[in-house]
Order: sequence, then structure tokens, then C-alpha cells
Amino acid sequence: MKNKLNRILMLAMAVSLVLISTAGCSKKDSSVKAEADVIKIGVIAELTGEIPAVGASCKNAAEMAVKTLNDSGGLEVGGKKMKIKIQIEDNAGRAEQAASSAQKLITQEKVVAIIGPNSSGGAIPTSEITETAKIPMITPWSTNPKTTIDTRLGKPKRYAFRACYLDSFQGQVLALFAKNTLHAKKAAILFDSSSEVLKGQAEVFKNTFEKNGGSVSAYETYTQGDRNFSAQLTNIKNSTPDVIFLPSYYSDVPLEVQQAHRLGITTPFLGSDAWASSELLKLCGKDCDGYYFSSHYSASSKSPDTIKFVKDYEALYKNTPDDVAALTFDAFGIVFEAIKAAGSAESEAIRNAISKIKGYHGVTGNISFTGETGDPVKGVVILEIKNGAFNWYTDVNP
Amino acid sequence: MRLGLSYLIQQFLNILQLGSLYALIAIGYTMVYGVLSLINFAHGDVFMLGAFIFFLAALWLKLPFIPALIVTVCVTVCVGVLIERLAYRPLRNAPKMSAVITALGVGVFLENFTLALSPYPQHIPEIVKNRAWVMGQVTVSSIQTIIIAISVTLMVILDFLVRKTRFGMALRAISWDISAVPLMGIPVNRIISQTFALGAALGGAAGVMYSLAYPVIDPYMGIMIGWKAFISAVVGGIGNVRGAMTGGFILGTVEIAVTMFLPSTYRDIVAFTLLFVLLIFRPHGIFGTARSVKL
Amino acid sequence: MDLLKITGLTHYFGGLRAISDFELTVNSGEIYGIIGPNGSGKTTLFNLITAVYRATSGSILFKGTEITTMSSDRINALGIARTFQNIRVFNGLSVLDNVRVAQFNKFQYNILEALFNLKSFKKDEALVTERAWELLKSFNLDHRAYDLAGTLPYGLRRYLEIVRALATEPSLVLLDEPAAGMNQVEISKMIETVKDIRNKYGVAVLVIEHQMSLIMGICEKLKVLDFGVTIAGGLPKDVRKDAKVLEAYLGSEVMD
Amino acid sequence: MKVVASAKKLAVPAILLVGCALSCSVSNSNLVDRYVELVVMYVGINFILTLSLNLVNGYMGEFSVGHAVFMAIGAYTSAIITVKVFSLSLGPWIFPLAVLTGGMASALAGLLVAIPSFKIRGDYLAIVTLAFNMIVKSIIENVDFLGGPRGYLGIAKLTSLVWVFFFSFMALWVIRNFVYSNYGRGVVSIREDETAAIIMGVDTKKVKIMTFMLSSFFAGVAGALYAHLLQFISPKSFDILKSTEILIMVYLGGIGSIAGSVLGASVYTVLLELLRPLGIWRMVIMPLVLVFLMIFRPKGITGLREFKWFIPSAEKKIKLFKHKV
Repeated sequence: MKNKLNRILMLAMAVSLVLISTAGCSKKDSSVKAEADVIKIGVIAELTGEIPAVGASCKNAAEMAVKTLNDSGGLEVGGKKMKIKIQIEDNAGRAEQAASSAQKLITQEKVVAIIGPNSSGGAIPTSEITETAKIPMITPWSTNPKTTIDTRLGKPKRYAFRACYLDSFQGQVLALFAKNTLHAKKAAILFDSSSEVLKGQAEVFKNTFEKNGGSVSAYETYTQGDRNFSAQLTNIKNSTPDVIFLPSYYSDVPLEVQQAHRLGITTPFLGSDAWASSELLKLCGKDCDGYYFSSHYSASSKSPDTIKFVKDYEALYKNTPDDVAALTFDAFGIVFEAIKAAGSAESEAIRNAISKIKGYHGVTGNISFTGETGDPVKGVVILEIKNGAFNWYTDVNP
Repeated sequence: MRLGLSYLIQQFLNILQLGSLYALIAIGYTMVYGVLSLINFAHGDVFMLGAFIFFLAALWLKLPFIPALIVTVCVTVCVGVLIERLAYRPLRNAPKMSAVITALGVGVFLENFTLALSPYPQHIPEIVKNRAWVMGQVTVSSIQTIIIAISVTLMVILDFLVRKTRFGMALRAISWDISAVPLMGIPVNRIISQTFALGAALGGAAGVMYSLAYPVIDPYMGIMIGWKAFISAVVGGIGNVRGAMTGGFILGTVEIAVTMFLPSTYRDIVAFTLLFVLLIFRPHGIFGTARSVKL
Repeated sequence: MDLLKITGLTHYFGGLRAISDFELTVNSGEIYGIIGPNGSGKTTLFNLITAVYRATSGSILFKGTEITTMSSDRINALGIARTFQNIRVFNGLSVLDNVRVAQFNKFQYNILEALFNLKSFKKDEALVTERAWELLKSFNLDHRAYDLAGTLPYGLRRYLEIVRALATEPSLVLLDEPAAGMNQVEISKMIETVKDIRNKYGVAVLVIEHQMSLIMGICEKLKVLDFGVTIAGGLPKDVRKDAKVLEAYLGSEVMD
Repeated sequence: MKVVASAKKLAVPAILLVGCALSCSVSNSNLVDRYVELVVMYVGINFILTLSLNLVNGYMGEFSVGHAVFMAIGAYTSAIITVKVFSLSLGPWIFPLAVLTGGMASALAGLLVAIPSFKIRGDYLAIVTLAFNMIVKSIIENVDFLGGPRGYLGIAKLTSLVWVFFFSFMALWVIRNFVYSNYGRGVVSIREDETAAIIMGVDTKKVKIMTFMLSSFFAGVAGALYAHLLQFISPKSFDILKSTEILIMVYLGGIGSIAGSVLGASVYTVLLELLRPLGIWRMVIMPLVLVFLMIFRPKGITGLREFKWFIPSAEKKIKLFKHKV
């Protein structure tokens, strides 16, 4: 009996060791062979876990960006056309899996740059790994300021970039919009306190709104996965606000708005970029009509780049691209631009070229990097929901 | 915060709606636990499947509410029985916890299988015309009324089944002593299948009503609510059907009452601390009793 | 000095009086028997002495110490060990470990010494293991020492329970129907064992039994319970002739 | 004979020394792929978690479902020590101390579960552990000093292969000593028959306190290693999903067996990485594998047996613990 167990244990250990090392070695060989005319870029997306819709959009846009480029013949690097190959890894929305995906992409797939992860929980550990390995990474969607800053040294990280604006900027824009454009004096806030992004937005909004002479009449929270907001909404109803700021993910928004209407709340809602998904229109129906929210981009923009992107994406995936898709597409655009400018597919050269990008015409507007931080200079779009569509309302640039 | 009468009535209606949903799902946990001493962690995901099947029935088959409800319940019953046959029955004589882990695995499988087919959340079309009646400051919606009415009806029927029918007697006999039951001529396997069918039916029905009230559905919707229903079942005294119903309403009340009186950030802390304290004073739940040991 | 002195012991189950106004004195090294029909409160008495139940009223003194409100493990540490009517050995532990775990109070080492495998730990372990072996040998269980207790046949498990009880180094052992389900040959072996417990280890024995041959063969004193009430007591030969006892047992069991 | 005995005495420090030296040279050279090294470190951390939970769920027969909470307490405590209390330059030297302090903080929290366990058992105790997990997660979300839901940042990368090996080995050795001491026998006797155990003089309260504290101590150690490996922790890293992950590793490997914990942690962690090419279907196949394993090996991979190296020489002849249920 015991001998059998010993054998099982030994066998299992041997098998797993062999499997890992062969998996590693075989990958290494193929990448060495292929390296000549292919540039490999890694993608880390939340395909499973708590925000699978984000991962799905990221994956779709990444595949489309690469396909578009390869169909046009590839990327011109130092006088030679090179094809792009992407390797997509799932991080299941968990920090440790994001880290192992990143490590795998770097050491086994030999990627020159990484796009993703989208959630800050995954992006921060990933950025620590890319920093050590000296591989540039661009997170399309992580708005946490700490993703691009090394907290220990208080300095910007050298290899971490993002394609989106920062939460603090967005929160300020929204608070001023509520105060000045919507003429609100009293605001109520309802947000998901277990999400670092949404909590940050709520805090910045509250501070800015109060600093500018407004008052916050109700500050209500819920936790991820909650579906019943009746208690919070009843409190909000009783505090008679002029506007309700609702930094919630688009999948929660329809529930909140519909339950509010059922409780007889008529106060307008104001949303953040977490609303920005074409799914919201389907999910919310007429209930969200007339509300404003901030976004990274507008699918109804008149910019030719955006029009082409939306058309291509819809043709491929039968779905209007959300902001994660647009930002992922832009992240790829930035990397391609940087490779072209550097004339090299070396990680260090790409990193230097990214930090020098000025006025890149992306789907989500003009993107520039200052050279000092990984945070881009770009504007916030305010959208209005009208007749079952997102309509461009105004741009706010820094 | 104003605590007028109308505010209290409004919150009471909220409690009834949330509590009856928790109660419906909790019954499924408690019945299966009663016959097999198995915490069926896949139950929350059967509930999720209920919502998705209802979505398909309403969107593809374009069925009206009642037929869609019936189709959903039929399909979830099949799924429930199938899970029992394929995953739990082979483990009937295995250590109890292996079956629990299998249940966890089945649950994760159902979640991610649904996810692989539909990564984006889905919206349930407005299948029941929603009306809101305003009485003073209290607003009552037709969906709220339907949910409370159907849940209560189902619970009354189930209570009758368990207390008055031959099936109910067999059920209680099995939960008393599964080894003695075959001696009395009770077909154990059939009763267990029927229990799973009944639990899945209630879970499916709860999924339908949940998606009426909260019409955005995603593959992970069953996890949190499953845990909460499990907590309800334990608070009531696991294995006890009336206890599960009471537990559901208690959890609903605590969750909503905490949000009424305290900053809602503290809801989980307070709700779970109350649960902690309750179990210290009533270590076997509210209706549960310690099985006395004979020395 | 009296080893065990019970006065006015009463216990209710709900409204039912299981033991009423019970008095008992056991001296050191004595073998004391308690008999009575089923449901007469014998096992309840043991459960009260070992603090499985709490007495409604009355007092239990052991070596002059009040143990009525003590916890079971403290009572055991004072020197009372017992066996159970439906055998409760630790099936998942080996026979040797069953005997070793019962010496829990005898261990001198603390948790850190155990965790880091220090000398004092190894010394104590060796001592306790040796004592366990001695006990197992003297009850002829040593050949099964490495087997799981759950795999032993019924009779051996009864003896293992007795060994386990002795391992706690008690001055009083409570035996709950040690000969239940045994044939005449086995009973006479058990009689020898119970005598050994007293003679070799100097331990007093309080025994509950239905098998009159065992009771009459070993007990120096007897007490008869019926529906929780003491109906007779004294020397076995006197009790045997008691009219009330004969009445209580009439039809249920023939004495001797 | 004497030579053998003294060789045995030296075996533990020798293995420790050789292992540390080996893992040190491996991580400093480029012999092993960084990715493989990372996965091996995950296996080590998961092994500590699995073994520590096995103590409560396997040996003692309770059903704790909130093990990640102890990991969280160890992770946050040690992170505060290396980030806030001691300056960066001292970091590497203070690290083992920080890990141990994290473990101790977590052991103290273990008391909070140990004390209710005197009265509450089985599924009800499961709910207590679940509630404890939710309460602590919710508290961390609400405390700004700990970073709230944004997570705790600025943790240096101090966990290396050497430390993971060192603490995994210590966990294995210490828990083995515990299991084969009278405390360990007391733990199993509680699982088998708590009433009989207490009557036979086993101080069940003490044993329960020791077991829960030891179990949460090592969970805290694992949490500290985790925090200093990923350099980022947030309440979400320690939610109920993490707890169920540990639970799965315990039952997959085999309860009441140290070898089971080794196998459970390695198989689960490595499989999760090996199935990566499946993309989104990875998380569909993984639970199926688990269900099939449970059906064909209901007692886990080791099926209640023990690897003979893990048994102290004095105990080798004893047939292994077998489970009632």
C-alpha cells in the first residue's frame, strides 16, 4: 500500500516537472525559429472571473487590431515588413494569475510588449513583473493612479503605461459638470464599495463637488454581486437630491435605475466611464434616457478613425464596441506607432518610443505622453443617452 | 434620515421581496441536506441556469410569462436530477465532504460553461408589464406583487407536500435515518431524485422571479446569492424546511434593516457579525436541535 | 477516606426524573456493582459522574473534592475513567494510539517542544509509549497494536476500552456493561479481568451489569436501581433475597 | 546503529540546508525559467495553505470554509511591517521576522474561530468561518489605512524561492511533529468521538485552540509570502473564491495526509497553468477534472495514506489514519 503511494507521488512529481519543462522548452524553440519576421505581443485579459465582459471586449479588439494590421501587409520595421502575432492569456480576474500570465508571456513566449490586464488588481502585479523584465506594458483600462507609479520610490514606473485617463481627472470633470451644467446643489452618491475604481470615483466626485459649494445628501454603497438596491434607493429618495451620481458597472446600472423608477425616484442620474458599454442600451432600455455619463470615447464620434473602427468591429462581432475595446485598440495602435518610430522591435526601443508619442490620433481621441509618466494626456467625453443611443454631448480636455 | 411610516412600509415590502427569494433558494439547500447531509453548492448555479433558460424561452421561443416559467422549471428539474445522477450518486457511500467538493466543482463548471457561451451579461426583455401603484409615499409595483405572491404560494404548497403527503413522510424518514429506510419499503433513490427535482424546481422558479425583479443576468449571479441562501438555511436550522423559509426572511430583514439605520458600507460587517453572534447563542440555528447522543 | 461519595443526587430529563435522591459511597480498592432493569437510570448515573450531564441537584465528592460542576477532562485528571455501553474507541486511531491519547494528562511537554521535536518531547513520548505497550501486553492486545481500532473484533474492542481507561491512571474505573453480549466463557474471562484491575492496579471499580453471574462473582457491594430510585443495597447475598428486588426483576430476568 | 541514529538526527537540518542552497543557486542562475520558478513558488505557497487547512478539515474533521481570511491577516500584517514600520533598506533582513509576525497575528485571529468551535460544530461552524471571512474582508475594504478596496501598495519583492522552500519545509516538519504528537492524536480523537475524547482526559479545548492557531499561523505565513511575491494585495485576493480554492486543493489531494496536501497543491496549481492554451475553456475543463477525480478517487489522490518519509521513524509501523466518514 505504502509503496504504491510512494510510486504515485514520485510519478506525479516527475510527470509535472517534465510537463512544465517540456512546455517551456518547446515554446522557446518555436519562438526562436519564428523570431525573424514576426513580432510577438502578449495580451492579458479577464476572460473568466468577475468581469468577463471586459476580457471579451479586450480580446475581440486585440484580435481585430492585429488582423487589420497583418491584412495590410504588416508593420514596417527598419525597411522590412513584419507580421504581428498575439498571445492571449486569461487571468481569471485574479492577481496571482495575472502575474503568472505575465511571467509566462515574457519568459516563454518572448513577447516584446504586453497589453493588459484591464483591472487594477491584475495590472499592478503585472507592472511589477514587466518593470523587472524591462518589457513595456500598456493597460487599456486600469485607471488606478498606482498602476503607473512605483509607490515605494514615489517615482513613475519606467515600463508601465496606460491608454486611458486617470480617475481623479474624470471625477473632477463630472463634479464640475453636475455643478455647472446640471445646476445641482445637492447630490446623492450610490457606488460599489468593493471596487477600487468606483470607490475612487465616488470620493473624488464628493470632494470636488463639496469644494465647489455643493452638498452631498446621501453617500450609499453596495457590494459586488448585489442586485437589490431598494434600501439604499429609499434612503436616497428621502434625502431629495438634485442629481444622483452613480459610479456603477453597466451591468448594475439598469437594475439601479429601474428599481429607482419603481420607487418613484425621478431625479436624474449621472454616470462615469463604468457605464460605457453598448450593452447598457440593451439592458437599460428606455429607463436610462436623458442621463449623462463620462466616457473614454464616443462610438458616435465624427472622427474618421472612430467611424472605421466602429464599422469594422460591428462587422466582425455584431456588437457596438465598448470603451474597453476602443482603448485596447488604441493600446495596440500606440505600440505599432512606437515600433514604427523606433524602427526596431526591441522592448527598450519600444518603451522609449512610446514615451515620446505626441498627438497620436486614436479611436479614443488624441493621445500624448509627456515622457515623464506612463499616464497619457487625453480628454474626457461626456455622452448623453437619447432614444436608445449614446450621443456625443461635449469634450472636456485637460 | 426620516423614519416615517410610509418609509417603513416601503422597506417592509423590500424585505418581503428579497426575503422570499432567499427563502425559495434556501429550501432547495435544506431539502437536499435533509436527505443526503450534502451541502449542494451547485444549487446557486441551478438558480442561475433558471434565469438563463427563462431568458432563452422569452427571447427565442417568445413565450409569455406563465409558459416560460413552466418551461424553465421543467428544464431546471431535468438539470437537477441529472446532476444528482451523474455527480452525486456515485459518491453516495464516499466521505461526505468529497460529495460537497464535487458539488463545488459542478457549480464552477455550470458557471464557466455558461460564461464560455455568453461572456456578456444578458438583459431579460420586459415580459410582464410593470405597473407601479402609488399610495401616498409608498410605491408598490406589479412585479413585486407577483414575486411575493408566487413565492408564498410555492412555499405553502411545499410545506403541505412535506407535512401531509406520502412523499413528505418518506422524505422525513430518510432524513431521520437513511440506512433504516429501505427496510421499510421506501424507494430511497426515487425519493432522493424527487427531492433534487423539487429543489431544482424551486431554484429555477426563484431564478425566473429574480430575473423579473433584476433583469440583468450573468453567469456568476448564483455564487453570492447561493452563499446567502445557504446562510439562510443554516440560520433557520439546516434540514428544516420551515427554518429555511424563516432564515430567508431573517437574512432579508437584517440586510435591509442595516442599510436603513447605518451607512451601507457597514452592511456586510454588521450582518455577518449578527450571524456570528446568533450562532454562538443558538449553535444549531433557530429551529435546529442538537441530535442527542446516547452513551 | 471515602473515594467517591454521592449524596442526594437528582437529575431530570425534561419533566422525567431519571435519578432521584441517590446516595453512594465507594471506598478505595472496592468493587461496587449497580444493577437494575433497563431504563432504571444506571447509565445516567455514570454520565452524571463524568459530567456528560449536569446534575439537577445533589453533590458528588471524589477524594474529598466537589466534582459536580467540573469538566469531564478535569474529572478524568482527578482519577475517574470509564467505558461505554456501546463501545466508543477511536476507530480511526491505531490500538496503540488509543492507549497513548488517553495519557493526555500525563504529558509534561508543552506545545513548542512538540512542534520542534525537542528532547523533552521525545523522552515523554518514549515513556508514554512504553507504558502503553505494558498495558497492551498485560491485556494481550499487543499483537494488534498497530492495527486501527475500528478493525478489531467486538470482544477485543471491549478490552481496548478497559486498557484505555486504565491508561489514564485512575483510582476509580466505571465499567458500563462490560460483559454485554458475551457468552459464559467470555464472561468468566471478564470476571478475571475486573478482579485484575483491582488487584494488580489497585483501582476501585464501579460496574453496571445485567449479567448476574458477573455481578455476583465480583462485587463486594451492590445497589439496585428501579426508575431512578434506589430500592435496595448492601452485600450481594442480602440483595439477592430482597423482596423488592425480586419484584422489580420478576419476568424480566432471573437472578442467578 | 549509532551512525544511523546520528545520521537521522542530522537529516532534517541537512535537507533544509541543501534545499536552501539549491533553491538559492537556482534562482540566482538562469538555469530555470522565471515562469517555472514562479509556478513552483505558487505550489509552495499553496502547499502551506493546503496543509494548514488540512489540519482543521482533515485531521480534526471540521469544515472551515474561510481559510483565506487568515491568509489576509498574515499578508496585511507583514506588509505593514516591511512597508511602514521598517525602512526599505532593512527590508530583506526584516523579512523572515515580518513573515513570522504575520503568522502570529493570524494565529491570534485563529482564536476567534477556535473559541466558538467549543460549542458550534459541523456546518454551523462552517458558517462561522464563512462569516468571519466576509467580516474581515469587509473591514479591510472600509479601512483607508489598509488601502481599502484599492489594495495595499508599495510592498517590496522579498519572497524568493529560498524563503518559499524554507517556510514550506518548516510547515511540513512542524505540522508533521504536531500530528504525530499526543496533540495530534488528540485532534484525531476529537474527529472520531469528541465526547469520548473529553471523558478520557483529552483537553479538547486546548487541542482545538492549538489546532486552529497552528493552522491559521501557517495560513498567515503563506499570506505573507503571497503579499511579498505579488507586491500587491487587495481584499479581493482573499475572498470566498480563494477560500474555496484552498478547500478544493485539500480534498483533491486527500484529507488527513501530508502527502495529500503536497499532491493536491501541486496538481491543482500546475494543472491550472498547463491548461492555459485552452483559453476560456480552461475554467470549464478544470472543474470537470475535479469532479471526475472525486468520482473515481472519492478520498482524494492519496486516499488517506501517507508518504513514508513524512512519518517519524518511531511511528512507521502504525497503520494509517483512516476516516470514519
